[in-house]
Amino acid sequence: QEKTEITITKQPSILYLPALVMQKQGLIEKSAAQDGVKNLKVNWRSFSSGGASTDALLSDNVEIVNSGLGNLLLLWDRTKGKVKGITTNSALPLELVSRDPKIKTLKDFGPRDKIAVPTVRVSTQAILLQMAAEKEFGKDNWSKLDANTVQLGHPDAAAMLANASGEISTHFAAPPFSYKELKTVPNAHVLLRSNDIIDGGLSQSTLFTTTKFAEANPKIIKAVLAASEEAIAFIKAHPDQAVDIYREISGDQTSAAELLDMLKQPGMMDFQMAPAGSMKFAEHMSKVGILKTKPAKWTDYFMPESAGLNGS
Amino acid sequence: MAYLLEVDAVTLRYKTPESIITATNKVSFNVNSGDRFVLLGPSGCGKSTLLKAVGGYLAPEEGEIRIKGKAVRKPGADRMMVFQEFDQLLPWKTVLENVMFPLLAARKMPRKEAQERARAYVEKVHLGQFADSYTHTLSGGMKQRVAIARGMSMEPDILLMDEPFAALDALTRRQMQDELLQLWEDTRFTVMFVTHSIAEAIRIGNRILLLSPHPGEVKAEVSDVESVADDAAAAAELEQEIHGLLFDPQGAHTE
Amino acid sequence: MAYLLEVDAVTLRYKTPESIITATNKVSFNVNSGDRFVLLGPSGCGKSTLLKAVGGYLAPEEGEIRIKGKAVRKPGADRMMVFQEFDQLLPWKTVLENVMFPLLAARKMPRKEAQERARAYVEKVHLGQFADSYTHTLSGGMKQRVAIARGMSMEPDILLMDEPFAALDALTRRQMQDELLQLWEDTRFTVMFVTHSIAEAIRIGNRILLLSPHPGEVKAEVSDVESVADDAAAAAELEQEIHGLLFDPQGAHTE
Amino acid sequence: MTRATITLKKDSADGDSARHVVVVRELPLIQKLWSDAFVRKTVIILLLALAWEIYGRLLDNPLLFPTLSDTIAAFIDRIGDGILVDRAWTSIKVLLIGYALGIILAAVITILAISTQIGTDFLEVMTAMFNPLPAIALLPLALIWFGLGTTSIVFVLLHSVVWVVALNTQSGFLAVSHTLRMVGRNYELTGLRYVAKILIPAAFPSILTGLKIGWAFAWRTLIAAELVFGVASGQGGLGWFIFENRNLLDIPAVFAGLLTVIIIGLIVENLVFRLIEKKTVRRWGMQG
Amino acid sequence: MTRATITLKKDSADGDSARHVVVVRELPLIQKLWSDAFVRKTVIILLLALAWEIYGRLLDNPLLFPTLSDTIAAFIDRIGDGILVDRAWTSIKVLLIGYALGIILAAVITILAISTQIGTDFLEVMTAMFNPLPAIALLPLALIWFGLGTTSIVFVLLHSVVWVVALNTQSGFLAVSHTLRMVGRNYELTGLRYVAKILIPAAFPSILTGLKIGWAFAWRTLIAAELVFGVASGQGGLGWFIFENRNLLDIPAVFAGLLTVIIIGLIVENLVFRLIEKKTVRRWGMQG
Ligand SMILES: Nc1ncnc2c1ncn2[C@@H]1O[C@H](COP(=O)(O)OP(=O)(O)OP(=O)(O)O)[C@@H](O)[C@H]1O
Ligand SMILES: Nc1ncnc2c1ncn2[C@@H]1O[C@H](COP(=O)(O)OP(=O)(O)OP(=O)(O)O)[C@@H](O)[C@H]1O
Ligand SMILES: [Mg+2]
Ligand SMILES: [Mg+2]
Repeated sequence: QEKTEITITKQPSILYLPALVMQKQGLIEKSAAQDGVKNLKVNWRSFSSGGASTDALLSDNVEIVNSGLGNLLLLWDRTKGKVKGITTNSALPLELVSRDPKIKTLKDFGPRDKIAVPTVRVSTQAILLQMAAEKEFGKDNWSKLDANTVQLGHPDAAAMLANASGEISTHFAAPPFSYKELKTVPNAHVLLRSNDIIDGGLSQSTLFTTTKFAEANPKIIKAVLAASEEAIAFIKAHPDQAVDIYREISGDQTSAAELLDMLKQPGMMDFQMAPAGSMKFAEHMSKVGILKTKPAKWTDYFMPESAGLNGS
Repeated sequence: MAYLLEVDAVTLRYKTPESIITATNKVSFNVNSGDRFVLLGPSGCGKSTLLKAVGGYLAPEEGEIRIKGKAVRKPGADRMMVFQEFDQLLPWKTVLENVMFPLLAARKMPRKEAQERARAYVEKVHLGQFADSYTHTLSGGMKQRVAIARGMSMEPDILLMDEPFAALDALTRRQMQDELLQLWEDTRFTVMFVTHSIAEAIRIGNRILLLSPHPGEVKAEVSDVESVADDAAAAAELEQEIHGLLFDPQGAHTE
Repeated sequence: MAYLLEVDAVTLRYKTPESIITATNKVSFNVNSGDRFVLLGPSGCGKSTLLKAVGGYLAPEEGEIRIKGKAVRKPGADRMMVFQEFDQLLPWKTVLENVMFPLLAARKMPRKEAQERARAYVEKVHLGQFADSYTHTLSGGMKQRVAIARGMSMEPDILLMDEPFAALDALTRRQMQDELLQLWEDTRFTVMFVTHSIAEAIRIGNRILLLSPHPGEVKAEVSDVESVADDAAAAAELEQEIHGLLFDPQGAHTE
Repeated sequence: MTRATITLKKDSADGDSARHVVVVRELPLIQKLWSDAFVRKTVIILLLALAWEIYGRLLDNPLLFPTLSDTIAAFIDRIGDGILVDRAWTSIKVLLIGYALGIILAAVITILAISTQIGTDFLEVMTAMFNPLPAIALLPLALIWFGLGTTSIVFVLLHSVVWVVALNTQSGFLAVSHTLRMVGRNYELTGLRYVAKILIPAAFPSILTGLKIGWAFAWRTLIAAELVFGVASGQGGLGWFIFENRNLLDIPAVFAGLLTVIIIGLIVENLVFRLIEKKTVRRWGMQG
Repeated sequence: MTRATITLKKDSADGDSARHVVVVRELPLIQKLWSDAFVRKTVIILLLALAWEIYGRLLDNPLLFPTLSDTIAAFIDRIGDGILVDRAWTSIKVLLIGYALGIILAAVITILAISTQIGTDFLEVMTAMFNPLPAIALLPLALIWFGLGTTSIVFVLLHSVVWVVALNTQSGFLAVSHTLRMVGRNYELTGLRYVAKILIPAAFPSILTGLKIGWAFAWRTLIAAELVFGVASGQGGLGWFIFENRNLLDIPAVFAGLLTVIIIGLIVENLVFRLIEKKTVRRWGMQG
């Protein structure tokens, strides 16, 4: 007996655009109905952070979480495999933006140059920075830039960057903040993009749930997969309509033209279901001790239903 | 054993972090129903404490206090108390409401009846004009009169009054004494009364208990006081005698 | 004009949200340096209010109060006040500290000297035994005695006392009166004194101001009171006379 | 001579007629206005507003701290499209529930505390333990017990209201004078009647302070809690509104949200609490 | 017969010797233990601990709500490697600074409020406006003025302490009896001396309550603020410790952090505040 009502978390950001399309167009409901689950009701619930979504999942208040890849890995590790991914649906680039003209590469950071990341040590941005440092300074120096990081939410970091006299000159930003910073802050330039660190980019928006739920509700899992595919196809085919959906649901007042322009930037249309760069990411996480068990392959932490994706 | 109130070798003590203070030491006396019993003694000798113990606010360290043969354990509306302090009125109630309050709370009479009765007693203490004033706008003497009206309006079995008239001028005091005696004539309740004025004790009481200074012990008891009531000369003589007993060193037997 | 204190057609009013209460109406009198000036009048006639106005706590609605020719604007340590209320002691200080407090705060004498003087006055009011007690452990009369000691120990130019002896028994009262008179002999300060007892007024005062009931107006003034001090019969006669003036309807001129 | 002189005074015999002549001293207009609390407060608020505007302009960093005029523009805009009113209303509803429940719970705890020794100890232990705990500590329990709905937020609000109100109420109760307590017990008031008829009115100034602080902290907590519990489509409160607009870098809208909180605070303080104060403690002479 | 009867009583003439015989009624041991607040509180705490353990086991959801034993294991572990002590110490240092500054500022504001009309209005307007504002509202200003770091946290702490303490102090001041005020003014105490020698001791119960609540809210705010302002890695306080471990889903460590807060709360309440209370308001008979 499959559930007839589920709740999925979402976060208000362009990274999660496919979910917004699924919500707007009722794609999960549609796919489930085709599969014989009639009258499936899908609630979408916004959370301010991945941590809050995780708690909601653990307390059985939501069925599926749409959050970052790092969150999935951590939860998979801590629950000893009882939480697994269904699919990812975006791999947009994260960009290290600096407004300090003196800083052109990672080597140029002095001890006083601060880099804003959403959460020090554990956020995707912080880990990417470590991986980049490892590449740049050698295997044992992956934590070399940790001392430069400070924790600041994206909006605050963006505001600080705009403040020419502020102490933050560099921000590891996600879209749309990186886009806005590059457009408005004098001297803003990209030092590094996630695709430079992990070849082929790194998945952002990931849908995951408990294996218990997945086993009891295989049709819903399938429906989610099908809906993701359809949503991504829709975005690629009709970016203008997708942007309208984003503006409507998120309440973002940015003009459609500007948003479309943002989507035209390199890598910004990388909405894809196949997990990208997840194993490299997971390996680093286990190396620095965040993950206690090291996955052998990406399918360890994704559902069997997703094994057909061309992941990495 | 028809005593209404028996105070039996009662010792009352206060414990403070610094020390233990004995307020009264083995005080014994009995009050009959209908007595107007006056406690007389120097400042600090334990009169208020004794009254509070009878009121049930303070448990004796030794001895026992019994009312109608039953030990006093807690306060009750059968013993209405008029305190010495000015802050015994409820500041959130007007004069009239203050007087009505126990009538409604403890005697549980209908509101209308309580109001009528309260107004009558407020008039008796000459505060009709201030019936609707809040108590913080009253003078010291006016506050005490409200408390007196409140105590009397309950027409309780036992009325315990702690220097109720101390803040009143001679005339008002006289009038209040008359009201009290009139009420006693009407309802024959029992009253225990603390005062500093020997003349007042003679005027009001039929029995007077004299206490020695700190810690209070019974020094003497005067009974049949009403026999001098109509005889000014005898009253003056008795006043002298009591004064001597209370205050002259040779009259005191413990020093 | 050599008057120490001039009260010139002073009207005092309280404003409450409900109404305006006139406490005294156009009261005038003068006090000479060294006077022992007594205010006498029925409860609620505005004696405390008048004293507070002289103390500088209350501005007259009409008229003016002047000390040494200068209008009173605010309270000052030249006019020590002994209030009618029991809560005038500082509960966070012991008896001795309470008496020392104004000596240190307003007279600014060295601590040691203040302590000595305070102890002497605490002894004078018979509270030596309780010098280190906190005030909440005192009886009503004992609290008032601490306040009296505090007021007298300041040995101020003007001492304003509001029924200071009302809570005291006859003997203690007598002793306190003697202390006050003795202090006056020694330092010849000026004292303004509210009392309800006509006998006390005659004993203490050299001049007595009689006030009519609410709102207070000056009814009469008695001067040369000390002339009857040593003559019990004359004192009793004066007492009768004042009683008549105050309370007999025909003696009152406004009703 | 053993004769005192008695002088009768006649000079005020004009009696009643003169008694009621109240000389009202006319104050100059400015002073009269100034003596009105409402006017003074308005001036203070205007000065603060001016300071905001000037500082905002000088700072010239609209992403961090917008000017008042921008904020007001956003405010009017969002009031116009109904969103702000909607969000504020959503928050206020939850807030009132949590606040009311908090007060009730505080009352229960305080009554237990005042009537039994173990109750006192319980209150003391609980406030010492739980009051310093951030809401984050309660979230897991709230999620397990009440899920994601309003109930959870109410639960967290409870936590921020109850200890404050209980502590202030208890300290007020403890400070009630011995005499008043004795008066209450004299009339055989016990239990709830004693609390309701003696302790609460006598401790009212303290209770009122507790209520004011509880109100303020309920707001603070609500705004933080709304972020954690998230929202189902389009129904968030002011906290979510602020968060959302921050994410969109629409900072004037963020400050419009905060301005709404400020305005509600001013209204509640000056209408509700002030009125209560005027009708109670001021009237009873319990407040200088 | 116009003669009253006078009966002299001799029966208590044994005098002084008898006066000081104090009959101490021996209580049974259990009752004696129970009458000790410390014992009673310990029992309450143990019961709460037991409830936690049992509920934690029943719930069996260690990623949301660990058992007490897991928490204690984590606690001991983190105490052992020195991290928890370190983090707690960092927090306490910041907390004490913020708390102290908050109290000083509250004192200044309250003194202004009590001595001038405009000061009163100012305090009322400010508390009504700022007290309900969440710390998030101060963040931009803190960032601009103080940047990232301890100073900003102290600034936010100030905000959570100052209004609470000021409100309680002011309401305490307002409730000081007229007589005591008059006494103070009689001795020509004015300004600060008046406040220090009359108002503060007379309003001490209220002030103490304000200090208690302020302390608790300072903790709450500190923990929240450390999350927002973060830290340059590795130097955070307890809030950071909790946040970090939450991010790592090391929930027993999170609760170990919260347990530390609880323990500190209990210590401060029972040692510091209790002692102050005992030496002041209890001793002075200002608290029932
Ligand atoms: N709350 C208390 N704590 C400790 N000691 C107290 C307390 N109340 C009174 N005492 C002490 O008990 C003794 C008797 O006090 P009590 O009030 O009974 O005297 P009293 O006879 O009424 O005096 P007064 O005529 O002055 O009112 C005094 O020595 C006083 O110091
Ligand atoms: N704070 C106040 N607010 C309003 N009215 C007041 C206030 N204090 C006193 N009054 C009124 O002023 C009048 C005079 O009061 P006052 O205290 O001066 O009387 P008093 O002569 O001292 O009386 P008593 O002998 O009873 O102490 C009374 O009618 C009283 O109701
Ligand atoms: Mg007494
Ligand atoms: Mg008076």
